[in-house]
Amino acid sequence: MPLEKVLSLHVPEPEVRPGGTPDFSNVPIPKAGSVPRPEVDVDPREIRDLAYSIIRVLNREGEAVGPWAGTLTDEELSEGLRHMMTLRAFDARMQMAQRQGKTSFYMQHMGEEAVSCAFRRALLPGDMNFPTYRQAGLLIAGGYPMVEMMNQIYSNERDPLKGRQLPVMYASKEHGFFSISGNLTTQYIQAVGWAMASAIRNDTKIAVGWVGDGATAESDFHAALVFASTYKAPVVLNIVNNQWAISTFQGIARGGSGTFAARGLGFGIPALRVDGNDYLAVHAVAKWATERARRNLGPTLIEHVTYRVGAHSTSDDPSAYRPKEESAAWPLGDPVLRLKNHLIVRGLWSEERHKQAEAEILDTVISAQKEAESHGTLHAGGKPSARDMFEGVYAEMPPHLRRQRQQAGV
Amino acid sequence: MPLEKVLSLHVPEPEVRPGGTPDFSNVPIPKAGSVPRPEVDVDPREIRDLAYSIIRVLNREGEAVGPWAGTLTDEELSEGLRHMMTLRAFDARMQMAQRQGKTSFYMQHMGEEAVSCAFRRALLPGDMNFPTYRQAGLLIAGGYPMVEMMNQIYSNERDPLKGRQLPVMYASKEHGFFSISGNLTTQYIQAVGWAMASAIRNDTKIAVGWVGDGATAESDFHAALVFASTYKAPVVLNIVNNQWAISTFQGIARGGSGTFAARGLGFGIPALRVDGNDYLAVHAVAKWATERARRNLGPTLIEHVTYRVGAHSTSDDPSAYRPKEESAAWPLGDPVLRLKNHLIVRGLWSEERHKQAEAEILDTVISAQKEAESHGTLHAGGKPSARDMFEGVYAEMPPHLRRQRQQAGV
Amino acid sequence: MPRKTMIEAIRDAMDVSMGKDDNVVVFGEDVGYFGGVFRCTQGLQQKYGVTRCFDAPISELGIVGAAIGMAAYGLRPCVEVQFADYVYPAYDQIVSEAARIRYRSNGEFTCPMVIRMPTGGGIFGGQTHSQSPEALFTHVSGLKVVVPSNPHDAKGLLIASIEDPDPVIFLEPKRLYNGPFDGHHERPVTPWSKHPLGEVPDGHYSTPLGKAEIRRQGADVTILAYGTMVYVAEAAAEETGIDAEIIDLRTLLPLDLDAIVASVKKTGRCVVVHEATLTSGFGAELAALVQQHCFYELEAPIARVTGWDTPYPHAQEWDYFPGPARVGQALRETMEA
Amino acid sequence: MPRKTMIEAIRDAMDVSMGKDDNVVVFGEDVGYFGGVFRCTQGLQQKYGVTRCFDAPISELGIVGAAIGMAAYGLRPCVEVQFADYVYPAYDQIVSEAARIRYRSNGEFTCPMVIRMPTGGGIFGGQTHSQSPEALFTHVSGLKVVVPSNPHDAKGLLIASIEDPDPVIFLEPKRLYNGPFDGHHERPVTPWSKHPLGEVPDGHYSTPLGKAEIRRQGADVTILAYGTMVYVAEAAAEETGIDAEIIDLRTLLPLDLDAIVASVKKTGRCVVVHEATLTSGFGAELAALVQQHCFYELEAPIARVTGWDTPYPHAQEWDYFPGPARVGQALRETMEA
Ligand SMILES: Cc1ncc(C[n+]2csc(CCOP(=O)(O)OP(=O)(O)O)c2C)c(N)n1
Ligand SMILES: Cc1ncc(C[n+]2csc(CCOP(=O)(O)OP(=O)(O)O)c2C)c(N)n1
Ligand SMILES: [Mg+2]
Ligand SMILES: [Mg+2]
Repeated sequence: MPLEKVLSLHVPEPEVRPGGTPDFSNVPIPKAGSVPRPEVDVDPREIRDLAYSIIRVLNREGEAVGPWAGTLTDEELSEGLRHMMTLRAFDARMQMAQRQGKTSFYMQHMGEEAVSCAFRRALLPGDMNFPTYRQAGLLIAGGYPMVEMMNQIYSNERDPLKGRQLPVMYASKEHGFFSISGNLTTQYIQAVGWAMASAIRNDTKIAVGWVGDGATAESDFHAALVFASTYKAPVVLNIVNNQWAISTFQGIARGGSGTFAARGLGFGIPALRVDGNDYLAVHAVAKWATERARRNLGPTLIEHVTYRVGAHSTSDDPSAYRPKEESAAWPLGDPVLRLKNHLIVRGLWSEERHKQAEAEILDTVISAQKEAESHGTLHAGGKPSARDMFEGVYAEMPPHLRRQRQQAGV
Repeated sequence: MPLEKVLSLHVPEPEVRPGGTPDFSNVPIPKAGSVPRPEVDVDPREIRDLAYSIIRVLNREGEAVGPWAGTLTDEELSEGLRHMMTLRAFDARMQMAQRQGKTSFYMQHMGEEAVSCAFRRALLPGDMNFPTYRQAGLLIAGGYPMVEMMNQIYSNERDPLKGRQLPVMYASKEHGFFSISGNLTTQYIQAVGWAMASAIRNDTKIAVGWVGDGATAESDFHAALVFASTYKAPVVLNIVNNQWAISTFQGIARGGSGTFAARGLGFGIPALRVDGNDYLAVHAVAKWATERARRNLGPTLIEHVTYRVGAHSTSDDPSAYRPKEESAAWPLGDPVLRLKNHLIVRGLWSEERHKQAEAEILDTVISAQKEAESHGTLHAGGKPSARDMFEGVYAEMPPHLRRQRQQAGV
Repeated sequence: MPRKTMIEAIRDAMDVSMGKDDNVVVFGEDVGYFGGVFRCTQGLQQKYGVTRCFDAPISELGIVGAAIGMAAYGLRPCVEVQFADYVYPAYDQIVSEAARIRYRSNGEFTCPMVIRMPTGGGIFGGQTHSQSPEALFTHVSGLKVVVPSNPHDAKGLLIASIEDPDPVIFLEPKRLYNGPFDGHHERPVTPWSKHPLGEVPDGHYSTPLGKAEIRRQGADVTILAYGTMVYVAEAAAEETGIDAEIIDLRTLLPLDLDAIVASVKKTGRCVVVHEATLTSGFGAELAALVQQHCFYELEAPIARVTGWDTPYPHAQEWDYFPGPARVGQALRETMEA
Repeated sequence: MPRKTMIEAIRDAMDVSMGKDDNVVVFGEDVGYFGGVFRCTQGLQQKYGVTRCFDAPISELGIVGAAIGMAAYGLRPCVEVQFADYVYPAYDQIVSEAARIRYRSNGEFTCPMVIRMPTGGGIFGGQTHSQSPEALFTHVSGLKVVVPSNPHDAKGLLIASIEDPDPVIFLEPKRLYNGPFDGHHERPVTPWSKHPLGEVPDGHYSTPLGKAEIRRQGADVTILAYGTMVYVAEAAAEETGIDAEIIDLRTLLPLDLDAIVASVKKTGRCVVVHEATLTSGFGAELAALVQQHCFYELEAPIARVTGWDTPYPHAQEWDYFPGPARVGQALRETMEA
């Protein structure tokens, strides 16, 4: 044992930093259609390799191939494309609104639209998501009114959350969208608890947890996997690996394990990796996992492999920590383009229809924005009252808060 | 998808409860010597199966067999037996002392002596353990004075911890034994941090973390694995699976994963399972893992498969939640007996020598106890002062504490 | 009326609540088959089944986090943290989540849940079985904080907490589980079976949150106490012969300020007592409120008798615990001031 | 003398400390290559290498827990929690471990470390980028709690904290990073480059922990403040024309009680201000101490002006923030009382 050898600390570094040339050649991308589709009641031990592969349906030619293909109708597919285009247009407008000072903060989805939009299609009324700030596609694809979202973003007089919450921290019970927390990962174990409750009441509803690659390092992630594994909770636990935390690349959270999906193996939880920029693949995997949950077969962990094209938030500038060209080099392409091409290849869509759809969608978004802005923006027009600030801390306002409200003269 | 099917909650239950007949036939026990010994620089991905097996050296006949045998000299082996016998005698006397009201609380190691006693042999001066309350073998086998341990247990005037800590919460920098916390698992990530520090300073010392099966559910466990995996910290992370938390069997913490060792796989950390009642096997695995750490190859996770023969603590009565006969049915036997038989088979030991050793050891323990008790016990004789209570909160006593000490009139 | 220990009363409260409402579930470390290390949940699993009362992994974060999800679903979880000293791993879920879900979602989601924990010292439990962390919760808007001092209140307050629409931190003074301990550790404790407050009505009743109770009428000085310190205060009043009015706060958040102010305006003097450490303890808030609302009636500075600002020691337990002697001393000083 | 922003001064303190002592290491979320979301560690990785300043996984528990292990080894970690609002996952490691290791091991092991966190509101950060949790640390024996209010002190206090043998919670009022914000959000803030306290000596110097500083001499009333509220207090004094003595506490634990008592005995009146919520905020401890030590000199009740007892709202930020108008109002009432 060579004792004289001294130790040294290993600090993971991304392949490239600003100035360097992006290179994802080290990211192994299996051919579309190459990963088998097991039965949903498979023994988790038999599918460990799925945690190290990537399930893909759309190939380079834009065709849907392999055992995971064919879970969506033509109508559903073109609607899916509209959802993603809508989310992208929505993001663009709200980014701009923030730059114009109409609100304090915004977080967009550029490049990740397929993940939440496609997953939403596998859910049923009554199911509950425990999302992060980057799954607004669950609302868009679920038909939640865009105006409501904007009212929240603007903290205006119609804000369903009364101006109490940071922009994009939506909450809607009816739309199966749990109140977003600014504290990372807390929702993950809550999703498991909600699913346990559904099982305790012999209900049929399932829960869906969401977390980012960086946030898997938080403790709540462990609690979620422990409880899900022990009580076989009917929950789908999603990890959206968009390659970056804020300035921190995924290697810092992932460490020596090949993938984030692999985290599930130590708990006997089936773990699947999916091409997160492939609308069809995300939906197919979501269907598989939600069916497992509904059939009381227990939890599933899904790693969505995607890329955060934009800044982390409007407070962030990625050019400080990664090459501008990196997103262009990302090997899994753009989810909107890929679905668009698939529909064109299938003869269900065309460049003209696309332009037309883009225009229509922009109109809808803009008119929603106009309506929202007619109710005020963060610093102008109608706003929630100071009274609203004192309400809702408890079901009934206790004496000390009533005293304080009086003191505030509202 | 049969939607009418309703969900139900799965709550793991042990095979038997009081009244039932213990049955460990479902616990697969590989033959001694059957598990291969990889090189310490092996690619973790190639040894995943070691997380689902059990490394064993001593066979039924008491012979040391297989690739993991032969890491200890004859002298070391008989010394090891003495260590375990000493720990067992020490426990017996302190249990009795607690029943006699000489202290408030005690925790014994019955059945688990091999784990900490054998592991200690693989460590070098300067290495640091971050133990739980059930690794006193690290001190006994490390030559820490029993009298000091007893002074702490009695909270007497010579208590090295000045009466501030609950019995058995020892601390000794010189003996590489970090201050035990009453809060489970906090030490696990601290061990990783200590190891990172050693690596940062290009030192040669390594850290060793300890946790019980039940406590792996705590958040700190996750943090430890994340940091160890990311920074390739020179640390050995031990899980002592003695089958029980307090009244809770290991299935509640382990859930759907086959083993606790498997938790390491999701982090790319080599994970080994070892027969925790086999002194030779524990030492061999400890050597393997510590060498990996010293060669800067990173962390290792070890699950020690053993059984908690006694009560959780002097506040606990196991007959309320598990059959009395369960420990007798435990398939891995008694660590002291097994090493004793091995030495006898090897012609290095005999029943006579054993009786004689037992007597000698009992004498040493009793005389240490006499000396300790001459310095007081919890409710009688010399005790730490009330002044000691105010000291050491900070390096320098701040004004408010000085005021309070004066108020207390001490 | 039947007499019960505080443990039996607490168990009874959960039993009654589980019988009344299928949405009430109970879980925590060792609470299922075994019935809890203090036996507070004994028999509930047998009676209501393993899906209504079960053992949890050793993760306070997980226990509280899962309970929050269950509450959002519509259940009313009543979870146990084995000792208040072990609540910190769950602190983020309590402070950032449970306490704020109603507010941040404007009522779309709520968090009706109870977190029970044994609190306080006096059992030679050392620094990890003796803490009184109530002030770490009274600073958190959105929580309610309850500390019963006897079996009757324990049952009524726990039922009220389980039925409350918001998250409640329910601290059970473990030294009171079997009898009204007054700090005289050298004497045997009279069991609850011999104490009037050990009388616990059968069936459902609830004791309102936010209402204090006067345990001893008095004219000279007001003692603000809760939990074990109520009996220490009684002993100190007896032994000093000072005619103290002793208020058992019962709920710290929301606080029954009216009862406090009325009493101090009457007596003109105030002593605040608790086991927790002094600095930023709940006594600080009480003193700040009393001086604000009773400034012109106060004839002496408000005194605080508390645990010292050190971790809770093992051997020096009785030097640390604010017993009758220290409280009596403060009463005398306050009367002479 | 060179003028620096508070960010530059904090960076300078770490730079000087790392240059002076190889045992000082800096890590946290986004603090390595990027230099921190507020840029406080910018350039340190380039200067001292990736093993002295590096990015950590998003685990506050892991960051603090690992730092405790490093401190036990002999390093002096100075870690960053990205926002004070995110410290709760690390709360157990701070309260149960860092704060007690010296005590429980009788000095066998110690925990010299600093946990830096941006604190306070005023940036429309909503409930998870605006909190002021200082009182959750002042209740914990074994910790020190520091809140600088200007670049000069920030550097001196951070160097003193890094050199301190015990764990220090170092709260950086983020609204002061670029200038002395006085609560007048409608006006531009004067940058530190135009403020005398923006003068930061080069190289090594340290500002002692536990010592308050009088920011404004006055005869009528004492204002106890720290962090951003120091400038709000100054504005309120200006605008009301009340001759207030403003004490910048700088260190909350241990507290400079002598300075406080001396001032209140002189003025006979006291107003306590902080951004944190009222109930069990640090103002409660200050009020409790002042009434105890200055009872016979006090001519009016001690007033507390603080954030309201609600989560920190987004849109209503300026209704929530205790600005000059509210502080001025309290000053007038205290003078008239
Ligand atoms: C407990 C906690 N710590 C830190 C933060 C600050 N923070 C907000 S988002 C973020 C990065 C999260 O990255 P990831 O999980 O990959 O999600 P993504 O933004 O990429 O979708 C950080 C560090 C926080 N919000 N909560
Ligand atoms: C944070 C925390 N939660 C709960 C406890 C109470 N407790 C002490 S030991 C124990 C069981 C631990 O079981 P295990 O980890 O298997 O260790 P073993 O006692 O079997 O060696 C529990 C629940 C604690 N000490 N700390
Ligand atoms: Mg990410
Ligand atoms: Mg165990």
